[in-house]
Amino acid sequence: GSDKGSGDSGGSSGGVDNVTVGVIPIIDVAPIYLGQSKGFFKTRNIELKMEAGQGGAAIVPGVVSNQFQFGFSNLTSLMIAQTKNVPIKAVAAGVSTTGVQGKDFGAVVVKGASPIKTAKDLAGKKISVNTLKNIGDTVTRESVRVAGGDPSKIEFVEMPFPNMPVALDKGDIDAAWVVEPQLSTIKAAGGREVASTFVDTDPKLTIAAYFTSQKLLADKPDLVKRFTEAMNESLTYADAHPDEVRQILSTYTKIDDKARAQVVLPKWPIEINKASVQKLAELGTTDGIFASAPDLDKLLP
Amino acid sequence: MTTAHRGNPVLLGSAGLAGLLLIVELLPRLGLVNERYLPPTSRIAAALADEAATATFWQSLGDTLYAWAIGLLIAVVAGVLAGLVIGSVPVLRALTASTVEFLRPIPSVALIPLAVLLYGTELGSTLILVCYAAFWQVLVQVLYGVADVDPVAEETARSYRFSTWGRVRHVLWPTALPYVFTGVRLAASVALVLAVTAELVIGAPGLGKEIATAQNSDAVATMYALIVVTGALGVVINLLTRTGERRLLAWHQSIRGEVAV
Amino acid sequence: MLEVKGLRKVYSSGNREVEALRDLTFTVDNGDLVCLVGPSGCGKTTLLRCISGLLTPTGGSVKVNGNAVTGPPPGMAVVFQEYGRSLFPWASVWDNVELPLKQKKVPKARRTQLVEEALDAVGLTGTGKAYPWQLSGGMQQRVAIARAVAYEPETLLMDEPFAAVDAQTRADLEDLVRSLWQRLKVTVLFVTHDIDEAVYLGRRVVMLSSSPTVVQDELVVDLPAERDQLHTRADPKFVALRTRVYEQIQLAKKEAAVQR
Amino acid sequence: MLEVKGLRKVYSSGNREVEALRDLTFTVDNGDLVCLVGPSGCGKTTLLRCISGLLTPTGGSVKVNGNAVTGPPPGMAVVFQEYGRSLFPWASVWDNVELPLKQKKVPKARRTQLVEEALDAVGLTGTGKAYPWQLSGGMQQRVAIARAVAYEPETLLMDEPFAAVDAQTRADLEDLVRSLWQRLKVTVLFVTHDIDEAVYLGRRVVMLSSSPTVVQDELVVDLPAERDQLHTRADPKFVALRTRVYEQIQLAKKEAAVQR
Amino acid sequence: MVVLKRILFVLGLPAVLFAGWFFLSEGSESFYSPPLRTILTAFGDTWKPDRLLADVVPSLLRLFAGFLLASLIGIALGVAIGLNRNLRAVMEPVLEFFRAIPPPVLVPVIMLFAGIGDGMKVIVIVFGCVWPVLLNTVEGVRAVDSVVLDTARAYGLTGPARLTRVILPSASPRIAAGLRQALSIAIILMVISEMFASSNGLGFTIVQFQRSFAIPEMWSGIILLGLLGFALSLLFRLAERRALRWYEGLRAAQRRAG
Ligand SMILES: Nc1ncnc2c1ncn2[C@@H]1O[C@H](COP(=O)(O)OP(=O)(O)OP(=O)(O)O)[C@@H](O)[C@H]1O
Ligand SMILES: Nc1ncnc2c1ncn2[C@@H]1O[C@H](COP(=O)(O)OP(=O)(O)OP(=O)(O)O)[C@@H](O)[C@H]1O
Ligand SMILES: O=[N+]([O-])[O-]
Ligand SMILES: [Mg+2]
Ligand SMILES: [Mg+2]
Repeated sequence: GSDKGSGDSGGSSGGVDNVTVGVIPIIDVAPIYLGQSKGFFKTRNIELKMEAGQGGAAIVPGVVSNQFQFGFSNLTSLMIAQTKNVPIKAVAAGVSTTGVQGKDFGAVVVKGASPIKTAKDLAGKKISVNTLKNIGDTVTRESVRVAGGDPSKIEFVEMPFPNMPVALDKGDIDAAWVVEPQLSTIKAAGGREVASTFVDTDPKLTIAAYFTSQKLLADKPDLVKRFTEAMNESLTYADAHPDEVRQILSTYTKIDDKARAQVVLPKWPIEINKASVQKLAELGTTDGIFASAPDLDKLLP
Repeated sequence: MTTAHRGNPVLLGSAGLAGLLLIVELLPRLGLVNERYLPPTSRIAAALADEAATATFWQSLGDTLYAWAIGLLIAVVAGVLAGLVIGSVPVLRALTASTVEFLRPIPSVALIPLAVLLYGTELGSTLILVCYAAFWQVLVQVLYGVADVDPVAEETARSYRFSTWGRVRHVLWPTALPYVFTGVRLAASVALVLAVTAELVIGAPGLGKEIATAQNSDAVATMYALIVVTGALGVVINLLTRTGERRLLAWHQSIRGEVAV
Repeated sequence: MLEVKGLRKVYSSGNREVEALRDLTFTVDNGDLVCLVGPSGCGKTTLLRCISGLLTPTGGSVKVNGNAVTGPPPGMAVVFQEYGRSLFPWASVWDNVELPLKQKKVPKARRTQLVEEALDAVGLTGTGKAYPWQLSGGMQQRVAIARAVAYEPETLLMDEPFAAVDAQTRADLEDLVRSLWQRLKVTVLFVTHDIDEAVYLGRRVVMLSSSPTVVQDELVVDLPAERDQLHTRADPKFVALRTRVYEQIQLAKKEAAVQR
Repeated sequence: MLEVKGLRKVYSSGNREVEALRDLTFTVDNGDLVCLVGPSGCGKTTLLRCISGLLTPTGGSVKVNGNAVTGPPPGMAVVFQEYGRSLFPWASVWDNVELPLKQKKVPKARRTQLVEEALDAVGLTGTGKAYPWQLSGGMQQRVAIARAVAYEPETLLMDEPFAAVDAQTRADLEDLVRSLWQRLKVTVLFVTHDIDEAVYLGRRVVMLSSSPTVVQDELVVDLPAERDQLHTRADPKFVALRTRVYEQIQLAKKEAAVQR
Repeated sequence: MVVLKRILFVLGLPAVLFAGWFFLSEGSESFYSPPLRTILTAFGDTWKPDRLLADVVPSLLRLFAGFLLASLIGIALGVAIGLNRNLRAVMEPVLEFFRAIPPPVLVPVIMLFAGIGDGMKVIVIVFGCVWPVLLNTVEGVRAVDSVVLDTARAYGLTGPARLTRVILPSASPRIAAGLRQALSIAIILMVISEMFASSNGLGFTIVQFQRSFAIPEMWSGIILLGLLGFALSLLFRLAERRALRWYEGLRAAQRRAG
C-alpha cells in the first residue's frame, strides 16, 4: 500500500493505529459514528476515519487491498464474496431487523391506491430493488413465499433507493423494496407497506456486518480484536440511545430534521445471528444468487 | 458583412440562464412535475444557501476543484504531447490507431475497482479516472488538428527548411490550436464529470460524495443545489477557456468574424 | 548547378491519372537567371515542386550541385503560386518574414534589418503588424516575396510571383529581382506566364510544351546585363526575342490541339 | 444602372484602422463594360465587395437600378480574386459550375448545356470530374470564370480574373468576355492591374488613386467595338490611351508618396 | 504485401501489449488482477452466443439509437448556434451548465421524465455524447472560409442549399471529429446508463460480475467493451473515408512528398 495518508494499517504512531473504514453513508452505520464521537475507539488506541463508498463495489476491493482496514457490507454480498474465495472475514455485527411487523426500517411498499393489498399480491409484479441478485430480492421473495404467493414470477428491476419514490409515483414500478429514509418518504406521500421483508425472513435477521481482510486478521489479530470490542460497545450504546443516534445522523447524512425524528431505527445487537444468516444463505442458494453454498464458518467470526 | 443586430454576449448569456431558472421555478409551481422530485428554483436556492453556510461544502468544493485541475492538467499535457507526436509521425499514427480505438471506449467507471485497488478513496483514485477520460478527448482533437494542416503552409515551412521543432511550433501547433481548444473544453467538462462521478461512486471526498449523501438522505433540494454548483462550475470553466481562446486565436477565421467589422 | 534529367510526374488520385510532366531535361548554372514559360496547366508548378524537393517525381532525377534532391535543399527559397495559403494566417506580416530567418538562426539585430529591408523593397513599409488576411491580394503576394528576399537564398524559385500586383509595382519588383540576382549572385528559376516579363528578366528562357510536357525550346537572352523598363523593352532585339517565344508557345499549343 | 455615391470603407479590426476607400463616386450604365485599375492595395477588391453587397460600407451608398444594395442583388455573378478559396473543395469542377444554376432552378438539360459550354469556353473541356485542388492555379481560375459565365448574369463583377493564366489563354479569355458582353448585353465591371488589358477590354476605364482612395480619373475608350488582339493593340489610339492611363496611375502613386 | 503491412500496423501494438500483459500477469495472486490466461478462459466461457444476444444486442441497439439521436441534435443545434451569434450567446452558458453535470446524477431527473425503460438509457447516452458533436459543429461552422461564404452569397446560394452545399460540407471534417469522439463516449454512457435501473446489457453484466466478485469475467467484459469500441470505430472510419473523400484527397494530394 501507499505510505501517505491514513490508509495504511502499519500507520501506528505512539501505539495508536490509524484505521480507515469503508462505509455507506446511511442510517445503518450510525453506531460507528456514534462510537467514534464517544471515544470508544480512541480508548482502544484506534484513530478512526470513515470513507463513504456507494456499496460493495468500492468497499470490498478497498478492504482486500488494505486501503481500508475494515468495511461495512450486507451479508448476502459478503457470502457471494466468500463463495468466490475473496479473502475476507466478518468481525462484528452491522445491523439487524427490528423484528416488528410493520415497524421495520426496510419493507416493500406500494402506492396508496394500488390493488396490491398483501405480499401474496406481489407475485407477477414489477418490484424495484437497489441491487439485483442480492439481499433485496431474496427477502422479498421470501415474503411472497410466506404469504402463499409464487415468488418465481416477480419481475425485479434495479434502481437506486433515492429514485424509488419517483418511480413508484409515476407507476414505472408496482412496488418498491426500500429502506429508511425513503421508506418514510413514501409512506408520508400516502404509500402503503405490504411486507416487512426482513421480519418475514427471520425476526432476528442480521442484515449487515463489519468485515476485514484475512491478511489483516493474520498480521494484526490484536487490532482486529480491539476494533471488534469498540464496535460492539458502539452497537450496544447506539441501541440504547436512539435519540443520540438521531442526533449523530445530522453529522454524516443530509436527512432533514423532520425525517430524522420520524425514521424507524434498526436494531443493533452485537451478535451476528448465525441461524438467520444460514437462512439467508439457503434462500440465496435456492434463488441462484450463489454459485455454491456459502461456507459460513469461513466467513463469520 | 450584414449580420443581425449583435447583442451583448454577457447579457444574452445571462438571459439564457435566467430563462432556465424561470422554467425550473414554473415547472413544479404549475404542477407539471411533482415538486418533491423537482423543487422550484427558489427552494433549490434556499438549500444552496444552507449548504454554503457549512464548512463541509467549501471543503468539498475545494476537493473537487483540486482533483479536477490536477487531472485536467495531466490529461491536457499528455494528450497534446502524444497527439502532436503521434499525429506528425505517420508510422506511429498507423501503429497506435487500433490500440487507441481499443482503449478509448473503456469507460473510466469500469476502471473503478482498479483505481480503488491502487489508491483506495484517496485523490489518486479520482485522478486516474479523470485523467483517463479527459486524455482521450484531447488526444483525438489534436490528431484531427494535426491532420488539418494546410499543405501549402506545410510546404512553405519545409521549403524554408524549418527544423522539425520549428514546423511543430510554427505550423503544426497554430493549425492544431483551435482543435486543442475544443479538446480542452471537452476535456474540462469531462474531467469535471468524472471527478464528480468518481466521488459519487467511490466516495472520495468532494461534491460528488455530497451529492450521493444528499441522494441517500432524500434531501432532494440539497441534491439539486449541489448539481447546480457542478453546472455553475462548468459555466465558469467554459468562460475561462473561451477567454483564453479569444486571446490566442484572434487570427482564426472563427474568431475573426467576431472581431472584424 | 541544378540538373533536371528525364523528369516525369504522373498524378494519380483515385480514378484520375494525369501525366503532368513527360520528360524534362535542362540545367541551370549556379548564378544563372532562368525564366520558365509555358501554357497554363502544363506543369510549371509541378516542376518547381519537384525541384524544391517537395514532391517526389515519378521518374527521372533532380540534382543540386551533384546531390540528388530528396527534400528541400539548404539555401533554397520558394515563392508559391498560392501565395494566400503559403502565408501563415496566425502570424503577423513581420513574423511571416522573420520566421525562416529565426529557423536559420540569424541573430536578432540582423534579422530585424533584413525584414525591414525586404518589406521596404516590396513596398510594404509599415505593414509589419498586420495579419496577412488584412491585406489585399497583391500585398499578400508581396509579403511572400519579401519573405524569400529576406532569406538571402542561394537558389530562388518563384512561381508566378507577380500575378496579383499592378503594372507599376510589377515593374519595380522585376527590377528588384534582377538587382538581387546581380548583387547576391543567387540562382533564380522564375515561372511566369508573361512573355515580356520572361524576356525582360531572364538570362535564359526555357519554354515548356503543352501537357504531356517536354522542353519545347530554350533561348539565351543576349540583351545587355543592365536593363531598364523603358529602354530594354523598346530594344528591337527584345521585340524579336519576345516574338520568338510567343511563336514557340503558339506552336506548342497547336501541337497539343492536333494531338487531341 | 449601377450608382456608387460617396462610398467610404474603413476596416477596423483590433488596433488597426485602415481607410481603404475614402470617397468614391461613379456610375456604370446597364450594358456598359467598365474596367477598374489602380495600384495594388488601393481598394479595388473592397469596392467590388461593397458593390456585390458582401461588405457593408462605412459611408455612402451603392444602388443597382435605383435600389440600395444590402445583400447580393439577383442576377449578379462575381469572380473573386482569391479564386483558389472561392471554389468549393468538396465539389467537383462540374458541380462547382452547376451549383449556382441549380440554385437558380435552371432545368437539368439546360444546366448541362450551360456548364459544358462554359467549360469549353475557358478551355477546360473534360476536366469536369476533377476536384479543384487537382488543377493548376490557372485552371482553377478558369473554373471560377466558367462558373460566372454559365450563370448568365445581368451584372458581372470580375476581380483580376486572369492573373494566373498564361498570355495566350489570357488573350482568349479577354475575347471571351467581350463577346459575352456583346452577345448577352451584360453589364461588366472588371478589375485588373494590367493597363493594356483595361484599355483593350473596356468601353470605359475608371482609375483609382492610391489609398486613401478616390476616383483619380475616368476615360472613355473610343476604340471601335470590334477589337482583336493583333490590330487593336497596334492602333495608335490604343497606345495613346494606355499611355494616359499609365501616367495617371504614376501620378496617383507619386501623390500618395508625397502625402506620406 | 500492402495488406500484410496494414494488418501488421493494426495488430502489431495490441499484440505486443497483450503479450506483455499475459506474461507479466502470469502467476498473479492478486484477487482483483488475475492472470490474463484466466481472463481469456473466462472470456470464452462467458461470451457465448446466447449471452451476446441477451446482453450485447440490447446494449448495441440503445447505443445506436442514442448515438444517432445525439448526432442529429448535435449537428442541427450546432449549425444553428454556429451561424447565429446571438443564439450562441444565449445558449452557451445553459449548454455549458448541462454539459458539466455528470450523467449519473442526472439519472433521477431523466427518470422523472422518461421512466426507467430503454428511453431513459437512450436519453442518458444522448445527454452525454451530444457535446462533442455540438461543439465541433459550432466550431466547424464558424470556421467556414470567408471567401467560400462570399461566393455562396454572391451566387444566391441561400437557405437549404447554403446549408447542405456549403456549410455542412465545409464543416464536415470537424463534424466527423465530433462524431467520432461522440461514438466512444456513447459506448461509455451505454455502460453507465445500464448501471442504473437495468436488467440487461453489457454494462449491467460487467457491473453484475463486479458485484458478485466474478473478477475474471468482469475483465473479460471490459475487453469485450474494448473490442466493441474498436469494431465500431473501424466502421465509422469506413464511413468517414467515404463521406470525406474530397478532404482526404485535398490533404493527401500534395503530401505525396519525399
Ligand atoms: N494534386 C494534383 N492531383 C492531380 N492532378 C494534379 C495535381 N496538381 C496538378 N495536377 C495536374 O497536373 C497538371 C499540371 O499542373 P501544374 O499546377 O503543375 O500546372 P502549371 O503549369 O503550374 O499551371 P498554371 O500556370 O495554371 O499554374 C495539370 O493538368 C493539373 O490538373
Ligand atoms: N479584412 C481586412 N481587414 C483589414 N484591412 C483590410 C482588410 N481587407 C483589406 N484591407 C486593407 O484595405 C486596403 C485595400 O484592400 P483591397 O484588397 O481592397 O485592395 P486591392 O485594390 O484589391 O489590392 P490588390 O490589387 O493588391 O488586390 C488594403 O490596405 C488592405 O490592407
Ligand atoms: O469515462 N467515463 O466513464 O466517462
Ligand atoms: Mg502553377
Ligand atoms: Mg484585390
